[in-house]
This record gives sequence, C-alpha cells and structure tokens, in this order.
Amino acid sequence: MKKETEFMSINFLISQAKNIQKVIDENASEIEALDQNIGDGDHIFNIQRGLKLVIELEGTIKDLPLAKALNTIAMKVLSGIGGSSGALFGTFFISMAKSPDLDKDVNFSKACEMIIDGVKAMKERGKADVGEKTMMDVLIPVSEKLSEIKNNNSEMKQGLNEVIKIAEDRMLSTKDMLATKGRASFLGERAKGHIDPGARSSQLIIDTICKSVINQ
Amino acid sequence: MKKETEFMSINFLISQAKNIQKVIDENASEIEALDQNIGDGDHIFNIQRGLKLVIELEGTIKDLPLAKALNTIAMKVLSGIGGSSGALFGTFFISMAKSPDLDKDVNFSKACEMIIDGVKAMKERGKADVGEKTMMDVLIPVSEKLSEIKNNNSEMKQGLNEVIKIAEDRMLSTKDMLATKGRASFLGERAKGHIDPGARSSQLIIDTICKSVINQ
Amino acid sequence: MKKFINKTDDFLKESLNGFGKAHSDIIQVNLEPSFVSRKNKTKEGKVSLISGGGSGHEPMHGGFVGHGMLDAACPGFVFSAPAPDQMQAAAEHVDSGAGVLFIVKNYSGDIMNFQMGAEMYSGKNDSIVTNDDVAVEDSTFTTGRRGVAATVLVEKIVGSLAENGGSLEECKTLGEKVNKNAGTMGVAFTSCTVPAAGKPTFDIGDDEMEFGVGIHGEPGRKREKIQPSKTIVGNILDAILDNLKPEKNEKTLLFVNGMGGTPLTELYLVYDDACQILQSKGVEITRSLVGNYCTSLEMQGASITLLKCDEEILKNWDAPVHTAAMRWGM
Amino acid sequence: MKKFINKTDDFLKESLNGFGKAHSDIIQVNLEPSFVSRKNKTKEGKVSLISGGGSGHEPMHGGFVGHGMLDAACPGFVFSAPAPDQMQAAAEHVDSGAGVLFIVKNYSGDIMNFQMGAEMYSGKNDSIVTNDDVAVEDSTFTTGRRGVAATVLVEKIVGSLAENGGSLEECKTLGEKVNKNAGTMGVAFTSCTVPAAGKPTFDIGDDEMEFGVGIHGEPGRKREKIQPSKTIVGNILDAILDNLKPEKNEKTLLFVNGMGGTPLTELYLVYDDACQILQSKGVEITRSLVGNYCTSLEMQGASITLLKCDEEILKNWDAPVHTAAMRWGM
Ligand SMILES: Nc1ncnc2c1ncn2[C@@H]1O[C@H](COP(=O)(O)OP(=O)(O)O)[C@@H](O)[C@H]1O
Ligand SMILES: Nc1ncnc2c1ncn2[C@@H]1O[C@H](COP(=O)(O)OP(=O)(O)O)[C@@H](O)[C@H]1O
Ligand SMILES: [Mg+2]
Ligand SMILES: [Mg+2]
Ligand SMILES: [Mg+2]
Ligand SMILES: [Mg+2]
Repeated sequence: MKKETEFMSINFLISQAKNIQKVIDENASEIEALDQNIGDGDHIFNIQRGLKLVIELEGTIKDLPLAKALNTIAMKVLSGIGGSSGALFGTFFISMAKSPDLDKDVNFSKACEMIIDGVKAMKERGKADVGEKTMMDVLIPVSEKLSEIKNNNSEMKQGLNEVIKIAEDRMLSTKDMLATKGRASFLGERAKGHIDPGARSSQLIIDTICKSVINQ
Repeated sequence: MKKETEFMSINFLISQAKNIQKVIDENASEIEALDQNIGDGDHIFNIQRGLKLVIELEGTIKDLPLAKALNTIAMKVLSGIGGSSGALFGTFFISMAKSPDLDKDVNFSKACEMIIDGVKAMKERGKADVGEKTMMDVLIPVSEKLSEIKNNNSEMKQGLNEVIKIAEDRMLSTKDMLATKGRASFLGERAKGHIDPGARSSQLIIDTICKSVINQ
Repeated sequence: MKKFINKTDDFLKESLNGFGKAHSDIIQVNLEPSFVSRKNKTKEGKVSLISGGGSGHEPMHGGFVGHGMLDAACPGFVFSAPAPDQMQAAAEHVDSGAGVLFIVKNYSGDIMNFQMGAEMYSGKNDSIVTNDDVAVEDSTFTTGRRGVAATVLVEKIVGSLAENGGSLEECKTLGEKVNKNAGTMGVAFTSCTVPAAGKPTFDIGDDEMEFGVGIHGEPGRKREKIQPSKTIVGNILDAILDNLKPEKNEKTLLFVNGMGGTPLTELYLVYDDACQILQSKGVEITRSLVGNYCTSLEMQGASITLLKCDEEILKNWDAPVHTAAMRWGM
Repeated sequence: MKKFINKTDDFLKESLNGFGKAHSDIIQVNLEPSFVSRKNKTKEGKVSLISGGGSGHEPMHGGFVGHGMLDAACPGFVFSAPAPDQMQAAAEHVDSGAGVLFIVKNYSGDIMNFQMGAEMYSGKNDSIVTNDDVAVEDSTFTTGRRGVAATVLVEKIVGSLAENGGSLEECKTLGEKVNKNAGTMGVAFTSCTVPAAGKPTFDIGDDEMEFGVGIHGEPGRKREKIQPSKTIVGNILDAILDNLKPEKNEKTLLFVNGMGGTPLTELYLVYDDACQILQSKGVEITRSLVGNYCTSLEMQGASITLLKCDEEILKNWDAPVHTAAMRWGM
C-alpha cells in the first residue's frame, strides 16, 4: 500500500502519466471515434500529445520542488496541447501548482484538496456545469466525492472504488444528454446517443489513477 | 437499293447521323473508357454532342442547297464540338462543302471523291499519317480503298464490304502502336495495348454508313 | 491517407516554413511558440489585430497577415485551438503600444485559450468573438453559434480601420457590427482527413451531403441526399435571410467560400445561383468574394456568407490590403 | 458524382455567368460563342493576348483576363479545346489594331482549333505554343511535350510586356523565351471527375500516385506507390533540372501549383521541400508562386514549375496585374 506522503511526488505523477498513456493508447480508436461523432476528431491526439510531453519532462522536473514541477507540467500541457483539453487540463495543473504548502508532504487529504481546487478552476474556465455533456460531467461529481471522502475521513480504498464507479456512471450518463457547451453543442439533438469524448478520456484517467493507488 | 443520285442528299446525311448516333450511344462506355485510358476521357461526349447538334439542324438545312447545308453542318461541328475531334471533323465537312459541282447530282463516285478530299484535309490539319495511333489510321486506308473502288469502277456493295473490313482491321491495329500524335503521344510505351478512341469512333461511323448503304 | 507529408509530427512546422519562405517579402514565421507576423513592425499608434485558431483552414489566418489586415496569426495543431503562449508571444511581438484586439472564432477551445492568452499578456487588449454560422441555434445558455467564414470579412474590414488609426474600442465596435451583420451556412460533400488521424473524419454516402456542416468536419444540421445546386443554395440562403432579415434593397456582400476541395467553376456556379435567388428577393449585391478562404483541409463543399453593408463597412472592405491570400489596391 | 451542378449541359454556362457577375468590375462574359474579355476596351496600339483551352483548369484562363495579363480567354467544354469561332470572335472583339497573340498549350486539339481560329481571323495575329511538361519526352516527330502550368507564367510575363507597349513580335519572342526557360512536372493522388462523365477519369489505389500526370487526368510517366513529400519533390526536381540545366546561382521563380483538391498547407510544405532541395543544388529562388492556378477540376496533387529568370522576365513578372486570380501592384 502506498505511503501517505508519496501522493503527488514527482515520481508518482510521472508514473501515473505512463499508466494513463498505456490505457489511453489502448482505447485510442474509441476516443477518436467519439470526437469524430460529435466533435472534430482531435481529442485523442490532443490527449496523447499531452501525455507524451508530460512524460518527456521526467528528466527536467525530477529534482525540482513540487510546486515548480507542477508549474512546468502546467505550462507544458497548456502550450503543448491546444484545443479545449489543453486549456482545461492546463488550468487544472496551474491550480495544482498554486496550491499552498507544496513544500510540505502531500498526504491523501491534501491531494484530494488539490484535485478539488483544480476541478473548480476548470469549471470557472470552461463555464460548464454538470449536465452539459462535457468532461465536467465526470470531473465535478468525482471532485464532490473526493471532498466527501476527505471531510468524512472515509477509508481511502473504498472511497476510491466509489470514485471509479461514479466516474463510469457519469461518463455513461453523457450519452443521452443534449450538449450545451463545447463542440457537441452545435449538434442539437444529433449529439444524443454519443458519449462525450472528454468525459470518456477523463473517466479513463480517473479509473487508471484510482486503480493504481488502490493496488499499490 | 439506294438510287445513285441520293448520295449526300440532306436526307441521307441526317438519317446517317441518326443511325450513327444510335451506334455510338450503344458503344458509349467503351469509347469513353478508351479515351480515359490514353487520353482525357472527353471523346465520347465530343462525338455525342456533335451528332446531337447535326441532327438538330435537320429543320434548318432541309431545304438548303447541298453546299450551303454542308457548310452549315461544318460550322456547327466546328463550333459545337471542340477538342481534336471538332477541328478534324469540322475540317472534313468544310472540305465537303467546298467540293465543286454540288448543285449537280452526287453519285457514288462523286461521294467517294468528297470523302477522299475530306480525309486529305483532315490529314493536313492534324499532320498525322498512318501509324501514329489516331483516327487517321482508319480514315486514310478507308479513303485509299474508296479511291481504288472509284477508279476501278468496282461493284459498290462488295467495295463497301471491303471498306468495313479495312476500317475494323486498322482500328484494331492502333492497339499495339506507340502514339506520336494526339494526347496518347504523351504516354510513350504506356499507350500500347489500348485502341485509339478516335480510331474506334471513326470505324463505327464508317461501319454504320457502309452497312446502311449496303442494306438499302 | 494521401498527402504531401514527410512525418505527421513535422507537417505543420514544414508547411509554416514553406509559407514563410514563399511570402518572405511581407511576413515572417516564428516557431516555438508558433505565430505568423508582418515583416515590418506595427507602426506606433496602430492597434494590432491578432487572430488564430486550429490549422486546417488555410489560408485563414496566416494568409491574412499583412498590411490592411492582421498583424499576427497563431496557428494551432490541425483543428485544435492554439495555446495561450502563442497569443501572448504574438501580442508581445506586434503590439506597438496602441493595444491588441484578438479576433476569436466561437469555439470553446478557442475562447478558453484566447482568454488565457489575453490574461497572460500584460498590455492593453480586448477580444471579439465571431459567431456567424446560422446552421446552429443561438442561445445564451449554450456555446451558441460557431464562428466560420465571416471571420475573414471581420479581419479584412477591421484590419482596414486599424490601419487607418482606429482605436482599440472603435475596432472592436466595427468588428462586432460586421459579425452581427453576417450570416453563414455551409454544406459538405466529402469529409476531410486530419493528418494525425490518417483517415476521413466522417463517412458519407456517394449521394449524400452534410447540410450545415462546420469547418472541422463536425456534423451539421442534417444528413441529406445531394440536390441540385440551386436547391442547396436556396436552402442555405433561406436560413441566412431568416436570420439577417435584410431590408428591401439593402446592400450586401456575397461571399461564396470553398471548403478546400471544390473547384472554382463550382463556386462560381454557386455564386450565380445565389445572385439569382437574392435578386429575386430584392437583396442588392454590391460586393463579392469567391474562393477558398476558410477551408476544412481537402473537404469538398462550400459555404455562403451574406454581409449587410453600410458605408463604413464598404469603405473598409474596399481599402487596400496586402496579404498572402487577399490583395488589392497595392 | 458530387458537384454543385444543376444540369450537366448548363454547368459551364452557369459557372461563366457567376464568374462574370463576381468580377463585373474588370471582365465581361460573352456567350455563344463564349469568351471572357476585359471590361475596358484594349487601348490603341496595345497588342492583344488571347488564350484559352478546355475548361476544368480554373482559374486558368478566364481568371487571368485583366490589366497586365490577358485581353480575352476562350473556354472550351471541360477538357476539350475551344472552337475556332470562339477565338475568332474574341480576336475581333479585343483587337485594337496592334494585332493578336494567341497563347496555346501544346495539345493537338488546342493547336488545331487555335490554328483554324487564327486562319478565320482577318487581322494581324501570331501564336506561341507552351510545352513545359518535362514528364513527356520531347521530339520533333511527335506532338512533343504538353503545355501546362508554365502557361500561367507566360501569360503574366508577356501580359506585362504587351501592357507596356511591346510589339507583337516582341511579345512572341518573350513568350517563347519564358516557355523555353520553364520546366514543369506534376503528380496526382486522386482522379478528377468530368461532369459529363459523372465518374472519376481513372482508378487509383489508396496508396498510389500518378507520377508525371497531365492536367486532364491523362496518365503520366508511371504509376507508383505514394512516397514522402521530399522524395516526390526530389524526383520532380531531378526531371526538371535535368532539362533546364540552370547555371550555378542562376535566378529562378519557383511555382508550386495545386491541381485543385490539395490544401494550401500541403502546397506550402512542397514549397519548403523544393526550396531545401534547390538550395542544396545551388539554385537561387528569387520569386515564388504557390496556389491553385492551373488545375484539373478537383484532382488532388500538385505540379512544380521552375522558371529561369533574367532581368526582362523579372521586371515583367513584378509589374502590376489586376485579374480575378492574380493581382498585385494595383
Ligand atoms: N467549455 C467546456 N467546459 C468543459 N469541458 C469542455 C468545454 N468545451 C469542451 N469541453 C470538453 O472538451 C472535449 C473536447 O476536447 P478536444 O477535442 O481536445 O478539444 P476541441 O473541442 O477544442 O476540439 C469535449 O469532449 C468536452 O468534454
Ligand atoms: N493530330 C491529330 N491528327 C489526327 N487525329 C488526331 C490528332 N490528334 C488527336 N487525334 C484523334 O482525336 C482523338 C481524340 O479526340 P477527342 O478526345 O475528341 O479530343 P482531345 O484529344 O482534344 O481530347 C484521338 O483518339 C485521335 O484519334
Ligand atoms: Mg476535438
Ligand atoms: Mg479526349
Ligand atoms: Mg479541436
Ligand atoms: Mg479533350
């Protein structure tokens, strides 16, 4: 089992990125098809490019203080991805990098806080709330669950299993939504019946991280 | 059997055009494919457009003197077809229209003479001789045969059967030629193995006219 | 996928390099972060116009950098909005002190990235957002309409005002007027192929068209059987006129834009159909633009934009311009 | 077949009408016989330039009618040379007394029809024949090489000389010089579809290209597997350089021409590849042209033309031009 203090270590971040890369690559054609159905088809390439760039940072950031490392990641994600995902995930990491007390150990509770703040920043940036058929349909409920786990001091493993479940349910729930934000919003009724690509990629990311933490 | 004097009557010309139109339409996809193989694919449309325009002239020319009628046809063919075929067939009809003594009856011998002169004019216009993989590979030998028939006063029916045979042989002979004139000349060795589209359409025209004269 | 390409990853960089070399008399290309800017420094007191967006819509926007139009353009990856550092760097490079106006097409990726770029840029700046695509329902609760071909017109017209000393505020006001006076709708016969994907974005039947298509191969209003040009043009114009409601004999600019893979002959035929239909409805066409300006890679199709013109718009449309893709009067 | 079209038979007429309306400030369209001419009468003493050819290569030639370039253009049916009466009527319409120079691409249909047109025109006239396509073996016993994209350069450069008072003889001499100094070769990734045919002219595999293709979808030198852009460009340039043999550091104009369906991004990438290769061989590029100028309907592909330039050529290239498709300096 993971030592509390290892959350958000640079090692942790890079190894998660590698895990995620593997899972995203395995599901690439599905994600590509989702953005072709209701968007412009670039989501998979944006995500893959972002992961590659972050993983390539390993050497550069491995000896940096966490705040600096996160900021380096943020700038890379922001400048290297582009599109909606670049702005949103970039915003997430900028928020993370700005979190106070990063020079102290980051325990699970602190990690949850950072994620919760990051999702809040994304929500402000994209102005999308739950129900608008975007990745926020996954990220906001997940963030709320993390906040509940953190506040109730719930058992981590069980909590993360619930997070996995929520992410999956909410990802699936985008299928029958009308879109009001993002490219899919231009489709009106025709967006229905298709899962949002950003919701799917976000869910896969959450799924991968949670499982890896649970299994360590 | 056709009365000698009816050759080249306006009725004769228009009814031949209608016969030819039918045969060309029946063989349209083959001719189209031939020009797609070694040219630019428009030969069939050029020929079909020309026939349609000539047939539409019926009302305009039916009461004109032959020279005038032929000149009207020539101008229509020249201006309405375009491409190599427009210039060549236009040249043919211009030559026909210029033939002397058109106010007198046109018998078989005179008709042969007109065709022979027409082909000569085409040869001058296009500067292509036998063996260059063009319609001249059909037209020149046919014209030579007509000249022989005329000079020897041969039996018309048998003569025309020989013309049919020559036209077909020479059309087929273009298959294995290298082209030196026309679009197919740009292909070098690659032109080999394909019949020349103009040779095929000319052969069909000759075949149709000869058979119709023979069977009348 | 059949494209002139060496390595997918180098596609944009190499293409930008070629663009820079072919037009080195008027523009320069910066890489990392990438932006196209005028060769000559923006003159003091002149507002700088910066646009950008995903690549794949060429000549938009790089082809519109030059005298009388943009000062810089920021190209993203194919169909992905550019990143904020591109806008920041471009702004820092071109701003002569009079401020920067960002011209942004209404897509959430573009909006977010330009917003962040504007936040990161310390100088005076403002933005206008184009949203001329009438294929999409407008609503304040949603992202609203897409910004498409009218962006070209906004860039030309505001570009002229900026060149002639218009203030940041005046430029913004004019840009918003042009955008409000314009309506666009497009139709696609074939899909485009994003280089990284290597295969067409969507499947479409041999007798089908996507009516109201976006400029990224996104689906439009509906998938239909293909129809005669006049029917297609009539349906597009109905949607536009419904929206713009021009007054009787109001002057307009008619812009027939190719999606990239449709020959000029067809675009002019569309122009002819549109003229006839508009004239029958009492709309006066006083300016025209026909060609490939706001494309979707090699997609076959076209969009029609109608712009209602007042004297200010006409004057600035007619003013000299010298860019790679649009040039007159100089 | 997916095209903006109403009736196949009306395709050209409607497209020409649209072209006439969209550019009514500089040109006019005559139908029956059809030709495009400048709106303003050719000034006295100025030699008139008339070109033409099958349609399907737009903007060539109609898009090159205007100040500093052609006086008239005669469009034939798609890929069929125009008829002599078109050339005759155009000549009668534009000739101001200084004579007419016909600019003809080397195809036997064009040659024969222009010859007949010239014979039918009673005024002073002469012709030049372009034959820049190095994909085809030259020989005095055959039709020789095809006239392709360099025709655009001939029309621009001779157009300037004519505008500035060059005599018929001088115009002809310059045109022949430009033609002799130019070499072109093209490659196609896809076929084009002639409207009357309704289906592609040739079949081509998903991984194949036609190397040395003509501008009518005629087969080229060979059918090959598709290759990286740099390889394709290298092979094209080898053929051209072999032929033109420019001197070390000789000045050239590099013209990357799209066949109609290839996006600008790719053409600029080709331009970049060509620059690198030419520079490595000591060829100096002093002028550039990139875009769709001599097309084959919606064909995907490109051709490269290299023109060796002396001062006379450069001066006339740079001179102002104002046509629908090429405009600078005015
Ligand atoms: N305003 C927004 N807020 C939150 N998420 C958004 C917003 N707009 C788009 N998205 C998400 O971004 C995803 C698409 O990302 P991507 O394809 O990378 O960018 P783009 O839409 O710019 O092409 C969508 O599936 C959706 O989940
Ligand atoms: N110089 C020439 N002399 C005689 N026939 C020619 C010549 N050039 C071409 N042709 C004939 O014309 C035919 C093609 O006609 P067509 O397709 O209508 O015109 P184009 O070649 O101009 O497209 C060729 O198949 C050939 O038979
Ligand atoms: Mg996308
Ligand atoms: Mg042909
Ligand atoms: Mg995108
Ligand atoms: Mg032809």
